[in-house]
Amino acid sequence: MDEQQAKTEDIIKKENLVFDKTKLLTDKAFHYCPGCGHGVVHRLLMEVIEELDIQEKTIGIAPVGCSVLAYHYMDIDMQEAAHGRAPALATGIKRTLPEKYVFTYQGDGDLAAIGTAETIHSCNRGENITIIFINNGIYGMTGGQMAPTTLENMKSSTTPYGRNVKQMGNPLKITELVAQLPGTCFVTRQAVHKPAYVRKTKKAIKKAFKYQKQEMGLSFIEIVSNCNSGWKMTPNDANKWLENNMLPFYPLGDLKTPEKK
Amino acid sequence: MDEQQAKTEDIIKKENLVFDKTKLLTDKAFHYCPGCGHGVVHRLLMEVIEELDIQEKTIGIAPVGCSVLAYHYMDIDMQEAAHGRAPALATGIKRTLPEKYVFTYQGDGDLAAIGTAETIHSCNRGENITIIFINNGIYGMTGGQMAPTTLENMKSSTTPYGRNVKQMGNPLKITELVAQLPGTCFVTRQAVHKPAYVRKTKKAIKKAFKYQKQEMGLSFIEIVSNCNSGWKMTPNDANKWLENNMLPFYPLGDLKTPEKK
Amino acid sequence: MGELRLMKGNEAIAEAAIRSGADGYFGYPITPQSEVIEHLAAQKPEERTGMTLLQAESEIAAINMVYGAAGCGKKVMTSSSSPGISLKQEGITYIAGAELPCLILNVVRGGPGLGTIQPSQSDYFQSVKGGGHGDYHLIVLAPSSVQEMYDFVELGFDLAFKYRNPTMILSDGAIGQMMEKVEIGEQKPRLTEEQIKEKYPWATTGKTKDREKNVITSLELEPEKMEQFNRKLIEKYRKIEENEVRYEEIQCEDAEYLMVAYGTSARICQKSVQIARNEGLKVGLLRPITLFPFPRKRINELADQVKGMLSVEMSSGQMVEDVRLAVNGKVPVEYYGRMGGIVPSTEEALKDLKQKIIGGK
Amino acid sequence: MGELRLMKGNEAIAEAAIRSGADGYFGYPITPQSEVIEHLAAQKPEERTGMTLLQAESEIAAINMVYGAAGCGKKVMTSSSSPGISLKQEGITYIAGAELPCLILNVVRGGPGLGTIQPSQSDYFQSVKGGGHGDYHLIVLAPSSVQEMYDFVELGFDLAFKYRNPTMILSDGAIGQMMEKVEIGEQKPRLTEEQIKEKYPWATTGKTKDREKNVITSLELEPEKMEQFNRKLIEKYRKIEENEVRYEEIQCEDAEYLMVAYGTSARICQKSVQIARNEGLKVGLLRPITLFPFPRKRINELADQVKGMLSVEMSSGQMVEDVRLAVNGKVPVEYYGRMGGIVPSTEEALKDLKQKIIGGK
Amino acid sequence: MAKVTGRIVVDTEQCKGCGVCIPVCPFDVIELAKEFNSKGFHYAYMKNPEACTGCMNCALVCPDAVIKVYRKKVRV
Amino acid sequence: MAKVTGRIVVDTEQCKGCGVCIPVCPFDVIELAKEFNSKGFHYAYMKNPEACTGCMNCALVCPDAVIKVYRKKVRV
Amino acid sequence: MNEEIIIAGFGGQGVLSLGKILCYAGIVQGKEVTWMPSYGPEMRGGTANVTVIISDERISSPILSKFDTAIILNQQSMDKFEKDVKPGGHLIYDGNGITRHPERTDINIYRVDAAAEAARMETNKTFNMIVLGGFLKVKPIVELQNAVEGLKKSLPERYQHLVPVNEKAIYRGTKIIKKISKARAEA
Amino acid sequence: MNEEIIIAGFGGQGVLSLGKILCYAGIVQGKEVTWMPSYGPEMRGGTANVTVIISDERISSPILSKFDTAIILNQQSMDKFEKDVKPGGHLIYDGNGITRHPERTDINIYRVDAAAEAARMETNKTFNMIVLGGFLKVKPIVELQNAVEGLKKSLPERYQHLVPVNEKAIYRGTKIIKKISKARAEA
Ligand SMILES: Cc1ncc(C[n+]2csc(CCOP(=O)(O)OP(=O)(O)O)c2C)c(N)n1
Ligand SMILES: Cc1ncc(C[n+]2csc(CCOP(=O)(O)OP(=O)(O)O)c2C)c(N)n1
Ligand code: SF4
Ligand code: SF4
Ligand code: SF4
Ligand code: SF4
Ligand code: SF4
Ligand code: SF4
Ligand SMILES: [Mg+2]
Ligand SMILES: [Mg+2]
Repeated sequence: MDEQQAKTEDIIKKENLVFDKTKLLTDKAFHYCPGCGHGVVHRLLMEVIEELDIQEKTIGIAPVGCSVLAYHYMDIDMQEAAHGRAPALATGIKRTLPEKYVFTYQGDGDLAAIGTAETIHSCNRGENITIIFINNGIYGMTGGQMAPTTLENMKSSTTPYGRNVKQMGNPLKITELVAQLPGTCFVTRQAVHKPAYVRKTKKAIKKAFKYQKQEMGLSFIEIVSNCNSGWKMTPNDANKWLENNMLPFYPLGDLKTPEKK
Repeated sequence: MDEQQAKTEDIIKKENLVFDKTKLLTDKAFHYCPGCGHGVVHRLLMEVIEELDIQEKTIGIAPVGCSVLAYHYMDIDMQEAAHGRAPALATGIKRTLPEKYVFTYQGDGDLAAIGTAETIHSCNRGENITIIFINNGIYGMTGGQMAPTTLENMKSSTTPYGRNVKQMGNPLKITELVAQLPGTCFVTRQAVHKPAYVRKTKKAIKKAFKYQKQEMGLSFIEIVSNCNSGWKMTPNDANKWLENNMLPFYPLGDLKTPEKK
Repeated sequence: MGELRLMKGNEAIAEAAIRSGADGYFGYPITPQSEVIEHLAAQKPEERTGMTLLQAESEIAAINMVYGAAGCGKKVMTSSSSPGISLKQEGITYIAGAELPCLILNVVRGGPGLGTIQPSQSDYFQSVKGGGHGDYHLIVLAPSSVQEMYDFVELGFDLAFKYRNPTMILSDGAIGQMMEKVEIGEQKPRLTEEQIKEKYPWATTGKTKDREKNVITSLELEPEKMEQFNRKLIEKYRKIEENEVRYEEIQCEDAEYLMVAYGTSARICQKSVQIARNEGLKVGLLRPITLFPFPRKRINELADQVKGMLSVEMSSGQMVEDVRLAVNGKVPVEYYGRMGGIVPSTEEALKDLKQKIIGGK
Repeated sequence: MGELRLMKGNEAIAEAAIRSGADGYFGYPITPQSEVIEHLAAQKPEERTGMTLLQAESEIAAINMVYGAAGCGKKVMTSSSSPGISLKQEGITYIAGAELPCLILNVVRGGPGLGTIQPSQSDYFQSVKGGGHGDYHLIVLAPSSVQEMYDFVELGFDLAFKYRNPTMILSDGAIGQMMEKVEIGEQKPRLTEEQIKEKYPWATTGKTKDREKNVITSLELEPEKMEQFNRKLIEKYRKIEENEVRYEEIQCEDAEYLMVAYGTSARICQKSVQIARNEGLKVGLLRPITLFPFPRKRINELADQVKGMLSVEMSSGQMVEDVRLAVNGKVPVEYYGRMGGIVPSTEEALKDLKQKIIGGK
Repeated sequence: MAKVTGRIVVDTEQCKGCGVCIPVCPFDVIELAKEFNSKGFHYAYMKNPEACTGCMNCALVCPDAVIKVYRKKVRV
Repeated sequence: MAKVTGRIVVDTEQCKGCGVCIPVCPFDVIELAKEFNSKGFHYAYMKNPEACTGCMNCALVCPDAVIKVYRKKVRV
Repeated sequence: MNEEIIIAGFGGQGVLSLGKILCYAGIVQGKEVTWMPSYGPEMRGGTANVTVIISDERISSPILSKFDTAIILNQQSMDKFEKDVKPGGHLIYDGNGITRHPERTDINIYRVDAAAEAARMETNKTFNMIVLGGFLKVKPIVELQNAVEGLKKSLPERYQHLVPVNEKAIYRGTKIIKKISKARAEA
Repeated sequence: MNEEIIIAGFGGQGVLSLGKILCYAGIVQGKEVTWMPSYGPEMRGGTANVTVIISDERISSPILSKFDTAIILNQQSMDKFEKDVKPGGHLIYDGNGITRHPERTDINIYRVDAAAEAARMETNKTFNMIVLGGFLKVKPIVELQNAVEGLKKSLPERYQHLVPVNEKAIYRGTKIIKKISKARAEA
């Protein structure tokens, strides 16, 4: 045994473990593409639920999108919504089980295209739920078609020559819209491709669940993420592209907090 | 013949006629309740189309709502949309007939409840159409149920004890939302229960059609109106109530013009 | 005997929902059934029993709210009329696919499209064959009186929970708007969370340490498993067909000619049968109460007894196909119907029976 | 002979749309048919022919965009797969009620609910009986090859305009995803506004002085008029049933046993027939090409010739009802099917025929 | 000196007696009739025609577009 | 003086070789292996374990949660 | 006993509640009842009508094209329903606003000027109860006291104080109804 | 002639386009063809396969459970499809990454180490064309020159310059394929 190996073995001991996968993630390997941000958000969500010790009180809603199988990974009770309808399911659940924590997990196609009405109205009613919104600027699951959030000139399988805003409309900042509605209490935009962002995102998720407990209204957390498959880039290139192109258009930060509405 | 009658006869002559019903309204009597604002808006729309001389180039979309039979009264080609889908029809028409003038005429249930997604996305795409949006704070046609725009504490057949905002959500200012979208070029809120408002509304409608010709994007004209039947008031009381209750919450004026976006 | 009230069919539905201990109603107004939500709103169900009431932003939102709450083992329902029911089709097939119990009321009006708000039975196919995609069935109850509107709420919920399957009450504008005498039942308590957890261990009520997580879904990417699931559904529908067929027979014992009609049409035909009997004609009426499961077996038996059948419908002829499938060629099966919101008259239905079936023999 | 290409069924649809001179496509992505819109987007139809292409915010928006454009006499279409088609049901019945011509493609996947993305035929009832409310019918074409995917676009549009009725192409994931050799037709010009005005005087193209205003609607508040309208529709469907039935017969002349199957299932059964014939069994295949109108008459005739029929479907048994209705008890009609995205194999279909029909005799 | 004077003509059979023309008239010209029209409405009429200036206020707000307005300059 | 040192343990069979852990490591500890795992991915490993401080950056961004991080104070 | 009635007039004349009270009276007296209104957007300022059936037996069809009695409260309804009274049946109408009086000779025609009477009594809202009284005079299918019971049942708590004035109106109706003509046998 | 083939490997190995070029070659040679891929979200980083049929006659079922030839390019596919080769049929595989070699004795087994060869030729992208060449050597259902024609047809304009190197790969494939074992008659 060489010295380095010995040292390593000395460090890799239970008492020195500072980071491990949360127990609330199942053993099932994610089906996501290598480098996809969905996995990070899944983990953060489960970490928060573990830390708040609310597994027994939480019901999650999976969307139709790449994260359609989220319930395979999250060790909590979950329901699978029809495409875009997660906020309606969440409303039905929260209204009949007001003591539970209810969250939806939705993509940009799901939340900002087909589900626009459900998004706007659940936010407007101020349902006491948490919406986790993964904005990867594309329809990942169905093979990379344009999403409402696809940037100008960005290529996708339905805009192979780039999104022509005159023809296909503008990228939609739905988060800015819902921030305007009195029913939302906390609206924020985060990311997960850098460690600092990851830490902030986790804090935001935790806050959202706390506000839910306090019945303050709807918390809406947009997470700008990559879809390296859909974007046809390597994961690291995708994250760079995200930083340079998505974030200028979708700037990170809180749009609304209960403290300053 | 007494003197007064003689004088009257002297005045009531063709050459002295300063106001008459536009030819673009058919002879069919409106089915609306006495005092309902729909009739005024119908007239203004037809006056504008007559004055711009674009009858041959205009296609209108009627909603499902009290104005479902608008095509009985307007002497232009029209289509009847499914509830909430008028902007989708308009999109289909305008995209395949870009030279025509296309407008939708919609109530608050139609546009801001079931049709929310179509409203947001047609505005966001900046379809070159005109949306006329009659906000009477209620579902008139179906017998006075709560609309998204129903005011706090306002009574309706589904909120017989007044709209409880905690339970039923906040009145939705959809016009403020669409004003935020880059696809809209002209967003304004008007009324028709006083002569001065009527004049302004007509000007706004005319502007909208001009912008449409110039392909500047979507024009969105909200008209705050009464539903005296649904509100269970006399027409004049309804108009007073509108002035004192609706307008403070839905203030009149331009929210966005092409000049200052 | 319970309290007697004079109620509209739609009001009876609302009152029955509260009294059956329902946990929630989610709906969007549409004629001719808006009285359901209006009556509920007037009744303050939150105060009476703690039942949730929400006017949704659309029919689609409403059916998906039902999905969510039903997934938690809650007793919830929605109601609408034809165009709104068409919008709910995706949600309905999801609910059927996720095997959730719930109650859906369709107060049918004339179609297609915006059509008319007058009563009709032209949504029969949509209800019994499946208006949504995929192989599934609703349990479909067809009330023909206001009392049945009231009674079928509880029956519908019971069947829904028994089979984890959505139940539809297929009514029409006439029954929804009509007032009749209704015997009102006792107020049943709503289930507590503990009771729900015990009775419906599949419900998503929050994963406790003592069980695996619960998942409500209709997704299955592996075709082999999906097919297994489809077979499980078929097996369930077979059981329902075996155990839950309900119908009423009026003067069928000695009938030589049979009218088959449900809902409002059955009310009409009941009178036609009276008149026919007065004229000495041996006419009977079979009124299917469950449209799915359809009283196939009984109709097939009656085909051995009668000389012909007439399906009377407020449609262009939909149920008649199920009657024919049941009869399988044994005797002639004809159809008489009115459409567009028109209710056939007693006399014309009888006249048609005479022409097509009695005379034709 | 036109140019030969190797294409996916979905791509063939897109190419055929452009070449048929279509004016627009409105759709929302969904597996297994997203290649339709993707192929269109890659082809820049705006530049090739001026055809409009728009990815809508939802299936509901898409079908209503189709409504709007179709109301102007434009040749427009949409496509989706099962859940998306369920969402379109309200729009579809409005289009049928307003008597507008358009083309709707359903590349069916397994259901109910989210189900699976693999091929299925479980939307048969929805397509032919009417998944939306009210009495209406779509013209339903069932291609069984990529060439037919291509050809049925033009056929579908022609029928739609001939009868002012929506046409559905009922395909499935296998045919949509499969590549085969396709003979490509000539580019047809799009109609000019003048031509549209002449050919489709009902279209809302702007009211000129020389005609009354045109109104596209399905609303009629007076039941009497609504019923008249319903009767007009029925009359139209009758004409369609008279004139537009299409089917293919494979070795039916001397058949003693008949398989009935459409689309992908028919491809399977074709091979079963070959095998059976090799074994000396006189098996034939009737492949309905139009599902509405259904080849009822021909099947009824064949019932006089054969000893029994087997309906082979990728569903729990839907078309079999129409076969039984056509046969009306003359000979036994059985069903064999697979579900959940599984395509039955040639061998098992034949085995089932032997067990249920041939052996049973 | 020239003064502007006006008159309105109400289509009494089509008028629905909603009365919204009444408060907007600056000169209190209009009133609802005691009589019904055949639809059962008390229709509007000029109780005070001399005061009318033809300002069109009433016509602008009339929901049923049943008011015609005439205006003429008269010498005083 | 006490210094913090760390180690990571990658579940090499579950690692998808996406490489997003690499640029976020402040000390250039990680690299992708030449070898595949059974899923066909070049998994991550510590090419430079000594440099690791256990800062957890890599684990925070790892989409598949396959990195365990250990940290220990060591005397220098 | 099986009485099939149509009641028709303007919306706002209390047509629907007249029918409802009649049904309640029937229930009090142990009868079967159905009440089937016309419904729809044409109600918007238009006419309203309701078909009421009171019967000793289970009622089959609630929808009818011919009636034993028509209670008619405006001209439009007269135009629409006069022809639908069964030969030998009854037509009861309020003369207020009627420009064309009923002309059939094969039915019994009665007039009850309830509008004028209500105005005289300065209780306009009791108009429909006067009509009800008139009807029950002609067709005593339920007892007057049960009609009053029905009235009580149909009114919500907060309107119970209105019972006496309405009761008076019912009795008043029985007094003021006048026979106009009797069905001629040969008709 | 009726040849039923399954081609299976990782997504990204060019499985689908191999099948496509084979089909194009068939079309050039006047044959009927079908190409039926597996599809779905499991493609996400997973395996891909396609069923190809080349035939002289109209092709009935495009979906098969047994194959004349299986072309197998990774271990998962070996596990899945080895058993589905018809007795007496052919299995062709690339040994790269294969941990369990085929074991059946009733089929003909060939090995074409295309990955290694492509790496050697420094044209990794031609991997699948080497496999194609190998297949056509074993099963000359279309002529090599028609395979090259098929290749040309399947490439868009902007990739036509890649034809020569791919053509070379096809020919290379015919050279490096090796027979491993022959179906034993008794199997
Ligand atoms: C009603 C309906 N329409 C369309 C689809 C197809 N579909 C599945 S996921 C999806 C979009 C996924 O994009 P997004 O929501 O952004 O999620 P992502 O995959 O990017 O995480 C679509 C269009 C569907 N399943 N159901
Ligand atoms: C799909 C569908 N849902 C519901 C209805 C019933 N409905 C008709 S109009 C209407 C609302 C009308 O309100 P609004 O749009 O505000 O128009 P208004 O009558 O007030 O002018 C509703 C709910 C319908 N026709 N179709
Ligand atoms: S397709 Fe995009 S969003 Fe979906 S798993 Fe892959 S990278 Fe993630
Ligand atoms: S119900 Fe209201 S909106 Fe409708 S016509 Fe009457 S007043 Fe106008
Ligand atoms: S506003 Fe018009 S409808 Fe109303 S009372 Fe005046 S004239 Fe008559
Ligand atoms: S025109 Fe002016 S002054 Fe004359 S009646 Fe009308 S509002 Fe009064
Ligand atoms: S980020 Fe995770 S999955 Fe990706 S290479 Fe690093 S350890 Fe492997
Ligand atoms: S823990 Fe920090 S230092 Fe260690 S490998 Fe990970 S990122 Fe690098
Ligand atoms: Mg996305
Ligand atoms: Mg409104």
